[in-house]
Amino acid sequence: MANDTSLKRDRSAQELRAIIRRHKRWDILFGLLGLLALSIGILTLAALFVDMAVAGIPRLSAEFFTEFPSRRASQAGILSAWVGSALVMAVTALVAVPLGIAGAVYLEEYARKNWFTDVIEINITNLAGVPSIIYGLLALGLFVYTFGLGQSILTAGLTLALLILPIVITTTREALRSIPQHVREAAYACGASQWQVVSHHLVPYGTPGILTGVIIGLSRAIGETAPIITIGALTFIAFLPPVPFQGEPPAGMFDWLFSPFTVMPIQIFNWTSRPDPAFHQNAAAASFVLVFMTLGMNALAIWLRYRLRKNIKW
Amino acid sequence: MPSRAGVAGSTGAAKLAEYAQAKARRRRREKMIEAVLLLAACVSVFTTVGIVYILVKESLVFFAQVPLWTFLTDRQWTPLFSDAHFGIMVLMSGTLTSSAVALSIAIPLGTAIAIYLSEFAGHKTRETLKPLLEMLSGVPTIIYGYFALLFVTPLIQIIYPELPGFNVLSAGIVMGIMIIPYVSSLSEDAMRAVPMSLREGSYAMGATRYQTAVKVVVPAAMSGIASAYILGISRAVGETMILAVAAGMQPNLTFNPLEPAATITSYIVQVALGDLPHGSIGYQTIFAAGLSLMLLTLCFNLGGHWLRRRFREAY
Amino acid sequence: QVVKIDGSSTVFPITEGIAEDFQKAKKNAIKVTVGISGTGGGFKKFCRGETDISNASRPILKKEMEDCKAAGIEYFELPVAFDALTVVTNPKNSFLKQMTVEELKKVWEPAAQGKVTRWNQVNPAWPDAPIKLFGAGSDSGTFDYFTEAINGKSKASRGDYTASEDDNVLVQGVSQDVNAIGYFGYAYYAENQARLKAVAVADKGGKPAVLPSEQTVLNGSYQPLSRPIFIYVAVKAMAKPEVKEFVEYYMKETPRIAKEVKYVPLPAKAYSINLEHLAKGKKGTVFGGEAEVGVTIDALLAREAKL
Amino acid sequence: MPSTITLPTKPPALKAESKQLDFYYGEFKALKGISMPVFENKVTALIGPSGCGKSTYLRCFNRMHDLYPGHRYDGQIYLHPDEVDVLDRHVDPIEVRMRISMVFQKPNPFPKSIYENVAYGLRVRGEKSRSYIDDKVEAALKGAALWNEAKDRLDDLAVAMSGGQQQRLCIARALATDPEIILFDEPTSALDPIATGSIEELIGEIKQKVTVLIVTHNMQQAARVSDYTAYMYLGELIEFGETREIFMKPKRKETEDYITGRFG
Amino acid sequence: MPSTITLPTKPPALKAESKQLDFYYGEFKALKGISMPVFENKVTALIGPSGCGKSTYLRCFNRMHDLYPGHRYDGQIYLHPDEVDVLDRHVDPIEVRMRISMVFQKPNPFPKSIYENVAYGLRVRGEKSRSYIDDKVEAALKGAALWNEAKDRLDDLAVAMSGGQQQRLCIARALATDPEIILFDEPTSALDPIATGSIEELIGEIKQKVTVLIVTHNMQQAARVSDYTAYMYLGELIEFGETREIFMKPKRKETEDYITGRFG
Ligand SMILES: Nc1ncnc2c1ncn2[C@@H]1O[C@H](COP(=O)(O)OP(=O)(O)OP(=O)(O)O)[C@@H](O)[C@H]1O
Ligand SMILES: Nc1ncnc2c1ncn2[C@@H]1O[C@H](COP(=O)(O)OP(=O)(O)OP(=O)(O)O)[C@@H](O)[C@H]1O
Ligand SMILES: [Mg+2]
Ligand SMILES: [Mg+2]
Ligand SMILES: O=P([O-])([O-])[O-]
Repeated sequence: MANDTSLKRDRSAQELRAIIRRHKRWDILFGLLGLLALSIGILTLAALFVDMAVAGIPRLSAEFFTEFPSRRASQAGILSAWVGSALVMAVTALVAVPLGIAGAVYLEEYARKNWFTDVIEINITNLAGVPSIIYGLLALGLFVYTFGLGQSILTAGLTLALLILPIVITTTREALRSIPQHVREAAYACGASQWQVVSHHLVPYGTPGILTGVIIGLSRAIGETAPIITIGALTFIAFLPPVPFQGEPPAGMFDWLFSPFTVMPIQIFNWTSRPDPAFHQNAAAASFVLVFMTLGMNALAIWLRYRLRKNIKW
Repeated sequence: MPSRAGVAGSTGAAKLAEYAQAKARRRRREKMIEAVLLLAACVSVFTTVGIVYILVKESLVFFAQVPLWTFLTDRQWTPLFSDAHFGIMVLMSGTLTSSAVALSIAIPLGTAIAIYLSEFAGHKTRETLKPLLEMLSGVPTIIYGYFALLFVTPLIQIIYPELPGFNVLSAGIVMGIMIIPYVSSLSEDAMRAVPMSLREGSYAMGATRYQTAVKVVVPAAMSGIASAYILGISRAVGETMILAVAAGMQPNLTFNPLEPAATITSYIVQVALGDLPHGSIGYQTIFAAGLSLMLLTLCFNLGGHWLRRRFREAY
Repeated sequence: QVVKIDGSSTVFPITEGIAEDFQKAKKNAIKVTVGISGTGGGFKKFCRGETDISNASRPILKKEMEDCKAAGIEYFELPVAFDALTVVTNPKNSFLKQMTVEELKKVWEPAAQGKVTRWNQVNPAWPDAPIKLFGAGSDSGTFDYFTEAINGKSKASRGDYTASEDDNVLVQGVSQDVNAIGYFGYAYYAENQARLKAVAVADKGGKPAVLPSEQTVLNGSYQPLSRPIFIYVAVKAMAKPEVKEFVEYYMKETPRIAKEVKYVPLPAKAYSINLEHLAKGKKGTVFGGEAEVGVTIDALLAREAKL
Repeated sequence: MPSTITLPTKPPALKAESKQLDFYYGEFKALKGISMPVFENKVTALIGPSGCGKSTYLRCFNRMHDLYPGHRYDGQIYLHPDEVDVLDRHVDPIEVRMRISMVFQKPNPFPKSIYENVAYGLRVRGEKSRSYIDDKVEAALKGAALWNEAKDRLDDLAVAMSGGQQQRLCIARALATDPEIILFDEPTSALDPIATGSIEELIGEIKQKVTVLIVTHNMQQAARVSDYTAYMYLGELIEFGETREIFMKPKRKETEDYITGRFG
Repeated sequence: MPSTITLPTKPPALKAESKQLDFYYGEFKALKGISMPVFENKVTALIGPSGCGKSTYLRCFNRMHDLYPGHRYDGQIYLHPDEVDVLDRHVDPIEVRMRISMVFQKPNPFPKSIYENVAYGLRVRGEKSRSYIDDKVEAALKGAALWNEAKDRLDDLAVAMSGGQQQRLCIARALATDPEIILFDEPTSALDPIATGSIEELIGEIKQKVTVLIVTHNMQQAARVSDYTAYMYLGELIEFGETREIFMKPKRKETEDYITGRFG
């Protein structure tokens, strides 16, 4: 073999360069492939956006946001839909965020490794993959009928909260995991209790990641159609939920939670299924608004993450 | 604060007295907090129990009338026709075909993007493109449905005119594009998590970027990438509105993506929106179908869990 | 003060129109909500006492009557308009101008599944081209009615066609394919006349082929594909002044609204009979829990009068 | 190294002592029966080759190992004068950590303001009075020779400081709660020589008030800062004694080999 | 330290040399005009306090800094006998890395089998012949004194090995491609003394075939394994010379202070 070895060595200078060149071609090829794949995604997004913009922007006006739905396409607006979406999102966030963070903290910081935490873990990954429509079936049976919450903002908010809970938990765990162990050790060494470590350090430092997860979850929830259809959101509703503090303080406060409502995707769905093509334009405009809302939320997430990360270095 | 100063300066024994008092309170509080947190973690379990309970309860009524064997082997799905057939295989075929199309788009593209972003692109490119791409998963799926029907199908028909207006192919492609960020973001995170020292090791041997990415980084991140794939599969299998709008809702026992088909999810949403009297056997089919879907995703997820165990990151 | 309405998607446009105008007329003092959960879904809620009014594109069925009875819910049945199921093809289709019910049956009957796949199998005069089928989703009122009217049995249909709850999707499908045939509510045809062509339908017994239109529905010649649509009002709810007011408004304004949303309103007499029933407390259905086809306006009025 | 050697007239008071301390990382026995005294207001250095168990031993004193499952102690560490056994299952580790502070190898300030970093130990103890905390923070920063540099930027983020400053901040954080013992785990190994010098000086000063236990892989450092030195090897305590004894005339051959650099 | 000192009859051949090498991490100048020879088939040790630039200098030899944006070289590193300037923009870093291997501080085997780890360099070179690779892997494992332990488990995952074995595997990986120089960056600092000993022994053996450049923070190690030693401080080369010269009679005061442990 000694011969062979020296042989290989001999050819090195020139041949090696040729080999390197050949391998580098793969680099370029693969770089292009990646760019291509990326551009397919981005172009689709752009096509979607332009498509909706072209169809929808002419319909966008102040009235579009302040009018209730109507059988006349040119007078129909999305007031009840966007208010409904906003309120449902508020409930979703208020439920999913604390629950998700608490669950993630438990799993990441408290739970001992045993079959039970294993079950919770598998369960969460599994829930992340459960089709949203099945959450709708659950909500119908549980919230609407068993708890008697009706087809209310509360029901929808709770349903979507359950839907995004796995997302919030997973991203929060990720965020907690990325906090270096030495931070925990430093805090414990100061005599902090476990809860103090969690509440003084881990949650605050994990906030950028947690926020991202929450917003990704919310932007998924805001576009969900199927479960809301199943619990029976209304399609025509020409009034807004009661304003809190209107009635007697304790009683009137939460009336809005039990109010009937509609949301953006339902409005879009309804408009697209109308025979009159003028409604399809409305649907495009509403879709545009909805996508813009999600984009806005994502942009907010990026900005917040950037802002908050600046203050957290290890 | 003389008393405090006194404590601060006093001996350990005196301090201990103060600590002991606080200790009991602290212990109780810590225990309570842990219990609350545990409860929160269990919400997910309750959710699953709730889902399973509801699905099984209604499905039991269904299976009292339709034998399980028929359900699994019948080759037709016409539960609402007078001549009712309950062959879940038909819907399964639609679900699997559409998922296969979607995944054959999402997995290669998503992986390529992940590798590109993690190993080839600069920091700036990554930080701008990744969130942009993630927006793909934020677009409401119903919008994708119409996009598939009104944009993608006509586009494919230019190349292949025989393609029917409703088909699994374009729905699957759009679904695949929607799923790309699920695959790419999580895979990229997994690749980012591979320590720099491994990459340095590879580069130090004279490897190119491509070689480092494919031979070292990807294998090292395999468990994370596998989870990304599993999530992608779950999303594909559970996607509803795109298929309801663009795939034609035609219960065909076929694995040909060029034909229209119905999937489990599109069937459920169809019935949920429809005219069926509740409590009828037709209505219960959606729970039986939902249960099948749940079991299908469970299989994938358990498979994924096992895979992750197998390929635990070992760096 | 909220009037809660849910149910059929077919009836929705009319009820929505009424609700909109009613709220405006009342200066929003009375609130009205309208949902879509299908005729069946609507009855489910209705029979649980969750809604005041249920939209229905078919008469209430036995099962639903039992449910309502069990919950002690009584109701008024008020026909509000006629819908004409329309058979459509692609405008470029040159050979399909009219079809008989028998021909339609040949295309749509369960036995045709996988066998009748080319136009010349239905009628040798037609070309040897593939048939592309588009129809209502199998859990819609439209599907039930069409199968009953054409195939003679409710829910009896071939299964190998493109089904959708969303009729625009069907419009899209038919308008893209020269060899397509489909059926859905008249409104979708009326709004898309540029992209679709209606097929004249000849009823059994050698009757002449008739195109759907307001006239042919009103004079009863477009058969068997015209069908009445209804609202059901809970008796208990009628005790509430706002519901009463709303239903009265409904009966008064329907002719106008129905036309606007491309349905065929009933003759004025029908609405006055409805009001009379309400006033006299004539409860229940005239259909006995069975789906029927070919009920003309006259026949319907006659039955209602007898209640 | 001190040039004049003064023998102590009487032995210093005992602050803590470990008795037959074994420690296990799961199956692996990392410490083997370590018995060793820690004298009050003295600096005790732990030296030995990498992996010999110095850090493991140090971290027993404040029960840091409790944070990880599968870690197991066997033996006692008594804290004097009240003779609490730190490792006793019934002793709350939090209580132990309130009495024994720690400074780590890599400076690890919290990503909070300088002020909040130092005040943290007090906050954890439920301290609310702002003026009291102010005083303590100032005293601690002075004690860590950081007051002059930090007093005008107490609200700045701690992570914006240089490595040496960060480490002194960590010392201030440890000092702020008047601990009885401070544990140092290679506190200068991530620092440049100048920062190292200032930390060493600091240790010399704080031992007036607290007892210090320091791990170092730098024998010169041990010689410079400590009063007592323990030499460990493969989980065992090979030799313990006054620093100048250990460095001048070690009793054991292994110690000598290590100190003269023949191995390690 | 060697007890008998033999003066070299003639100076050894030059394998590489750096000329006026500056290096910048963005704005920060980490190396300041380093000029230094590296002799063929000798072990050259780089010592100096933490942060003085040892690793930075070492990583210039295989252009490792190219992986990170904002890192900049200024100056030359010539490789003899062909006098290629490693840092030349037109020289492909991959080619450089094929000639100069590296072993890192923390063992970093790939998550592959033992065999594939060692074969990696050959595969990267486009080597296909199985028998040739087999031979090379065996030779490299033997060269890294790992053959006996590994020969029956070549298909096992490398990460299942102990730290010391992993590091020897990394050395085998570096040896397998017959590099001209191997760079070691504190190769034993993550290992226990026994593993350290075997690595040191190994370095003594492989220098028969390759030139070795090693960074260590352990002066005893430098003294034990190296033929030449460079003492760096704050990015500058303070002194370079034969190891025993540096340790016995350093020319510069700074070197002496560091070596005798007066600081660092
Ligand atoms: N978490 C752990 N799990 C298992 N073994 C461990 C763990 N931490 C340390 N060890 C092992 O315990 C032994 C003692 O480790 P320790 O960190 O105490 O050494 P050390 O003397 O502090 O060394 P160094 O100078 O490198 O810090 C070593 O063999 C190490 O490999
Ligand atoms: N990526 C980087 N960016 C900016 N500065 C760096 C970077 N890496 C190292 N430095 C700085 O460059 C200087 C030299 O670092 P280097 O790692 O070469 O030191 P070293 O002598 O190897 O130290 P050690 O013994 O701790 O490894 C140090 O001041 C360090 O802070
Ligand atoms: Mg240590
Ligand atoms: Mg270094
Ligand atoms: O919604 P429908 O009951 O009219 O089909």
